[in-house]
Amino acid sequence: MIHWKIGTAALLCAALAGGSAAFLAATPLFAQETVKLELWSRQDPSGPLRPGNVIKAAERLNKELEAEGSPKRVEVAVRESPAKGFDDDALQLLKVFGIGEGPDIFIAAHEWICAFQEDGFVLKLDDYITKYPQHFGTIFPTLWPSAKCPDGTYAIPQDAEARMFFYNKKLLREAGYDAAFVDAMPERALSGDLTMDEVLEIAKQVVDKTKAQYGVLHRPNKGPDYIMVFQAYGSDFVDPATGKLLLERDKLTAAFGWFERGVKERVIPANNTAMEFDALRKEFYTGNAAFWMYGIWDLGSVAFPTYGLPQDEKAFFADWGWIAGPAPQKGGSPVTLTHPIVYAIAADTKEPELAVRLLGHASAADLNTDHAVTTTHLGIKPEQLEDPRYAKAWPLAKATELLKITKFLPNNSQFGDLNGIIYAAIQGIESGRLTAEKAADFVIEEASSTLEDVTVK
Amino acid sequence: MTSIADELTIERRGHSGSAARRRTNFVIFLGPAVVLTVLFFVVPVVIDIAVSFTDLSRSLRISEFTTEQYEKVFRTDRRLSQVIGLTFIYVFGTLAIFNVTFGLILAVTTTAIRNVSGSFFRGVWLLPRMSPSVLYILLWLWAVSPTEAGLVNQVLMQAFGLDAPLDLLTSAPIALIIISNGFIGASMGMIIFTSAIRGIPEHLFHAAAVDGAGTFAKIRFITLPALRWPISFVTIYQTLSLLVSFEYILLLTKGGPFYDTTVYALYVYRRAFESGQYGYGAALALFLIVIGVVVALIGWRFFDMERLLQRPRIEVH
Amino acid sequence: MAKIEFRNVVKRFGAVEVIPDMNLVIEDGEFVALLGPSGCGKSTSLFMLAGIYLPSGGELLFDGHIVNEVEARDRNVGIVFQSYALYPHMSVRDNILFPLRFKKTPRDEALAKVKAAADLVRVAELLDRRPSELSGGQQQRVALARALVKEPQLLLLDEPLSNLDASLRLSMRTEIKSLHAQLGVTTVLVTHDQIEATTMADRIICMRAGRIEQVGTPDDLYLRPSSLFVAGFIGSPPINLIAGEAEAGTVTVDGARFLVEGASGALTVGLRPEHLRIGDTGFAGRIAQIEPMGREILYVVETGMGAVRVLEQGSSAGYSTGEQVKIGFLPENSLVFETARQKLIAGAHVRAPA
Amino acid sequence: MVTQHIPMASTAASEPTVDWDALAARARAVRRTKAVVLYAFLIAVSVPIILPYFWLVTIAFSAKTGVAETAVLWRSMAVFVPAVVAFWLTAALAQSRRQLWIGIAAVAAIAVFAFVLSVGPDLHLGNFIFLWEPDFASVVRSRVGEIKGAVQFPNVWHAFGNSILIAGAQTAIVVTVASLAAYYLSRFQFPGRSSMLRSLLVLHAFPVLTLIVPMFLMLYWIGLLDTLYGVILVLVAFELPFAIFIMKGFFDAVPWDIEMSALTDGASRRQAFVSVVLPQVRNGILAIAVFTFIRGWEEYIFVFTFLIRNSNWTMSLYMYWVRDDVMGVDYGVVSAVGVFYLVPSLILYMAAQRYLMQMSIGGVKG
Repeated sequence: MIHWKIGTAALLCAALAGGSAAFLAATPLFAQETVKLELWSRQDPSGPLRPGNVIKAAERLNKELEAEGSPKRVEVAVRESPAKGFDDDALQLLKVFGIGEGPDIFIAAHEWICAFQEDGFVLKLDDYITKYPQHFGTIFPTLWPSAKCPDGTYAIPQDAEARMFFYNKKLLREAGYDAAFVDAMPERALSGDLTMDEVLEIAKQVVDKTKAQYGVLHRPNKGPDYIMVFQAYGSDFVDPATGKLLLERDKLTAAFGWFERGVKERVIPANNTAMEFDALRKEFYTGNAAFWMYGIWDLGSVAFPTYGLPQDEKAFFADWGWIAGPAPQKGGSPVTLTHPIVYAIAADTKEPELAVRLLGHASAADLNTDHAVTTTHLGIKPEQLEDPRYAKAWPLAKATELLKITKFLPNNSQFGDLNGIIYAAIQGIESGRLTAEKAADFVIEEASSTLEDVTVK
Repeated sequence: MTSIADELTIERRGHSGSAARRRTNFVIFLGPAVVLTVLFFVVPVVIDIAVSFTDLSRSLRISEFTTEQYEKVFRTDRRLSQVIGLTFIYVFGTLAIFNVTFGLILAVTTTAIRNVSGSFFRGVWLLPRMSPSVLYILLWLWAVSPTEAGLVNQVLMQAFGLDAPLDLLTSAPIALIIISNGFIGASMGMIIFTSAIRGIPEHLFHAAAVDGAGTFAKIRFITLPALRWPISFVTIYQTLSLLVSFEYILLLTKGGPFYDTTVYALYVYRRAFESGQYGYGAALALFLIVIGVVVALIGWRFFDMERLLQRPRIEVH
Repeated sequence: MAKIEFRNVVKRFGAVEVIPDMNLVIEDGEFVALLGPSGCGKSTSLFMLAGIYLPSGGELLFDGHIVNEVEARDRNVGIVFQSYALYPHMSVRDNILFPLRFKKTPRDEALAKVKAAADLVRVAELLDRRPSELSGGQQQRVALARALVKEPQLLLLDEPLSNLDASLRLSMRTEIKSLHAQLGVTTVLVTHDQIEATTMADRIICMRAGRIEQVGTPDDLYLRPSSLFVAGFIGSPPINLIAGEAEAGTVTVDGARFLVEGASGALTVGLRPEHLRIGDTGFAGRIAQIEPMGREILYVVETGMGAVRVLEQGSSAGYSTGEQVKIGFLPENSLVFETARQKLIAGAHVRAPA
Repeated sequence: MVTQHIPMASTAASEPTVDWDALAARARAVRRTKAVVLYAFLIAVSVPIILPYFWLVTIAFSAKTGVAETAVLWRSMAVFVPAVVAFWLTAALAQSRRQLWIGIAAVAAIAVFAFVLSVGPDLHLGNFIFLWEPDFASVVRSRVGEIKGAVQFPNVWHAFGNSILIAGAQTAIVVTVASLAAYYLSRFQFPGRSSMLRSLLVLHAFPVLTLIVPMFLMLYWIGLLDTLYGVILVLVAFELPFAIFIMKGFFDAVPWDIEMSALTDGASRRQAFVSVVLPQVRNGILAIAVFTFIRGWEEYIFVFTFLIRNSNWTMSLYMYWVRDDVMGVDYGVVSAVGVFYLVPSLILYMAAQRYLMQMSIGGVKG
């Protein structure tokens, strides 16, 4: 509270100082100047309030500016890009920046931020972040690494989530596992007692002993979830010493081996990557699959509204549940992945200060909670946990537990490309075109020939 | 005596007038086409050549001029041989099965039945060409969906008693891209062959019938010889189309599973757009342009396209 | 060779009835001509004989067997089309050889037959050419050779001479006729040219709007046309037709009068130009126009009943334009038709008033 | 005159007697088999094409959120297929025009009745909500719906208008420019005529889709990036070679006499082109207009790459977006958008179908 007051006082002083300076400079006091800030946003129904909150923030900032007596007013113009995914969007935006047509502010997936940083398109934020503690001071410290490149912070985390293995308790019970075992799985996963192969084993039991057709399903396109498996098997993809991409053949082979075994045991369908996203969900939520490797927001956006899963916490956990990515072997560490989306500011924006303040308001706890509860994403500030709406959205609170062990995708400018290669390799394994060893070879070969500075071990 | 000189000047004046008209006609008639084509077609190729000697990155920055891209094409890219092989299968498979053969079959069969029914079936086969690509491929995706809800699986499982749903996208991706492109490609051949068959004088068929030719003999001795030229045209034209286009494959399989349906043109696209290696993409594209131009010129010579040019029978401009 | 018979044959194209009811017998070895204006159904009849069109009703018989549905290739007919329909991508030899291909004739024998057929129509030296390199007359001969090489039992000619120039037409007429005499094959000629029909055919079938108007020898059609249509169609220059009302043995036509025997009521009198003579007797008129035609001269005479054509022998005109003349004729050369039914009244004659 | 030995006259007599009845029977059988085989073949190959489209329409009018009802498809097929067969039989058996209309009316009435009875209750227009509710995603997906205006779908009519604009402008330009160029190539002698035609074919060998980056740069340099004009001009250049080829074929087929008589009547060649030759190639113009329009209407990759803001969205992007799966696919709405997207193409195509069939690559016969 005191903190807050000091901040306000400082602001007021600054405003007064600014105001008198303007007056002294003989500029007409009330001549308003509209600062137009362009916001680049991917047309994305999974997070419509990412740009939406910035627009709302403009109102707040303008009130604040008015209070300060500043003649400036901010107007946000959204440029929505039709790109299909965050990777396509980033590539498109890089081109647009390349021809000097970039926006002032943009929304990106965090792992791309260093690609912008490398070409000098994005503004370094460390100083601003310390300058505006009222906006950024309480953001979970765990989230900041996702916004960092080797030499500093270049973005502001906009949200977080958790990726996990959802599972169908009913099917597991039908397959002969007792209720206690089934209910204890999340605990065991978190403690490192449940292993990746045990998941395959359980899934196999389900496929063999019940009517369910599938054991483990995962997304059918390039994305972050399956990276969890690689992280479980120890691949972090970046050499912590140099920040360069790092590929370790053994660890890759081990992770690919898990997929290979899954397919061989007929637990992961060979055509997983050929299926429609919605078909996969349908299989899982209608009880035809044991596990579904995806993210927490799927509950709010699909499971509840479309497939009518019980929205009541107790009722939900009676038949459904989720576990963190298990450890590779007993006693190992479990994993979960979060994939924050970030706000960033263009290096060449004319009003960096205003842009920062705008994003500061957009990161306000109440606005972020709007985003969080409507799309089932995790919040970025502890304040949000106290919001009754947030508390009511129990999946969020529950999933926040996983943040303790969460990992990120590496913030390497080439990771997006590498991820594409890894996805191709998974497709190769599942469709029977590659073995685990070959897949590792493929990834290493492709990455070394098309990417730069790849360390191979 | 002076009249000869007069005539000469008149003639000369006439010539210079006609030369001016010739130039104006050239500009009026060909000008717009030439300008548009050069600007939006030839210039990009020139830019592409320039780009292929740079390391143009995903942010469109150039830091150096280099021949590294070509070294990559010829030395380090191990995917390429597989991709070229697949392209060959795809182009010739689609061409041989659908664009020419099936187009021909459709043209022959639909002209052999009553005209109303014939145009109905031709209409059906034009439908894929008339549908927007995004929609057409969406229908394909729904049709071959590997679950029981997929249309193909519904039919196979309910009508033919198949046990488990088929997954054609994984098990037969090449066949799938050939068929989905072929459904569209066949209609172009069908249209051109139909109009060519209709151009054959009816008396030739009558004469052949009286001379003892059966259905197949009529096709062999009357229809096919008359279609030689359209068949040549469709073959060469569609070879080029198939070689350089990939939109349907991109939308249907994205080149997957793995690299199984990544034809050369799509490979260029994947390289350039999935990983932002524009310099490398340009070098690969240039390679494709060279192949395409060579194929076009060979086709020109082989099918004697020069015959397309009749000498104009009016000489004035 | 074959005897051909149409029994109540009907042909419809969709809702259009082209031939309502056709009955005709063509004797074995005969040369008949189907004559009529374009669109009268003569080519349709020919194509039914060839097996290109199927009759919609009735029966078509070859030698007493119904062949309605027999395929063209099984009928053993030869046909020459108006456009000749030579196969453009084949040499003359291959064109003539084509029908033998399907008869499975051994190669040597087939080539010998081609040679013979080519000799027959005198195109032997053209065998290696393409149809596009031939003149119209040559193409016509090749088409004839192709039709004959298979030794057809029936030869069909669809306006075979219409694309030739006048002199060639004359010589081809003779040649085709002599070929027929030589081969004795039943031949059906379709033509709209009455001279072609009368000079070549043994019998002429005159058709109109899908119906047979008259069947007979050229003489029959010329001298005893059964209807106004036939009378008007046969003969060149065309017959003079004068309509009038007969009452008490007298036909009154605008101002002029004829005496009539054996008919009454509304009548049309037909007088062929070549049967009229300019002289001292007959009905009066004034010469309006003179058209020299070589051996004959055609006078168009303005009379009380309109313009009358008179054909006089001789190469120089004995009269001049504007001259007042009288036109006479022999009563037995006059034809009298019933206007209402357009039919000839047999035995009726008219006589010019003295 | 003709005195050669004629073999045919002599051998003809020795010909074996012909069994005419057997021949007729065989001909009948052959004819029937041929018709049956032809129709069976054409029906068999056409069903795989018709069925998915039929499915699309069925889903668009029947599916409830997220779940495609396949039963409706099969039930409506059970009505549709016999109806088509009945129409066919009516058309084949009708003796007169009156009978035909009565027959068709009867079949249609029965079909409609059966249709209403079997699937009527399942049909609804709810999936077409996107036409009047721009924020339909919020409505369809209740969770997001708590905050209105959250989903940023552009208005479908806006995308529709953009697509019409692109396709229409492109068609107008291509038809004009291609007609001019094709006429000149077909009818004028000029140095480089042959190489000009050859380069048309060579242009077709350029992989346009892989030249996107150079095109992107070029459009930027001339200031047409992120404008509809840029996309239109690129599409025009892309379509021109084909259109010129086709139009040249049509011009080749125009008789020279017509043009010669126009010249002798005092027209210049330009006037002759406009007033005499152009009307002769009307079918060609219609054919390339339809193909070009469809090409512009469906364009996806160029608009995706060159149009950066969604104020420039076209139907293809809209369609692609609606079927995006981040929030779960609603098959009903996707199908409805698909039907909406397909209708203009279909109307155009129905209107022009008979002209399309006259497309030939002229110049030479045989």
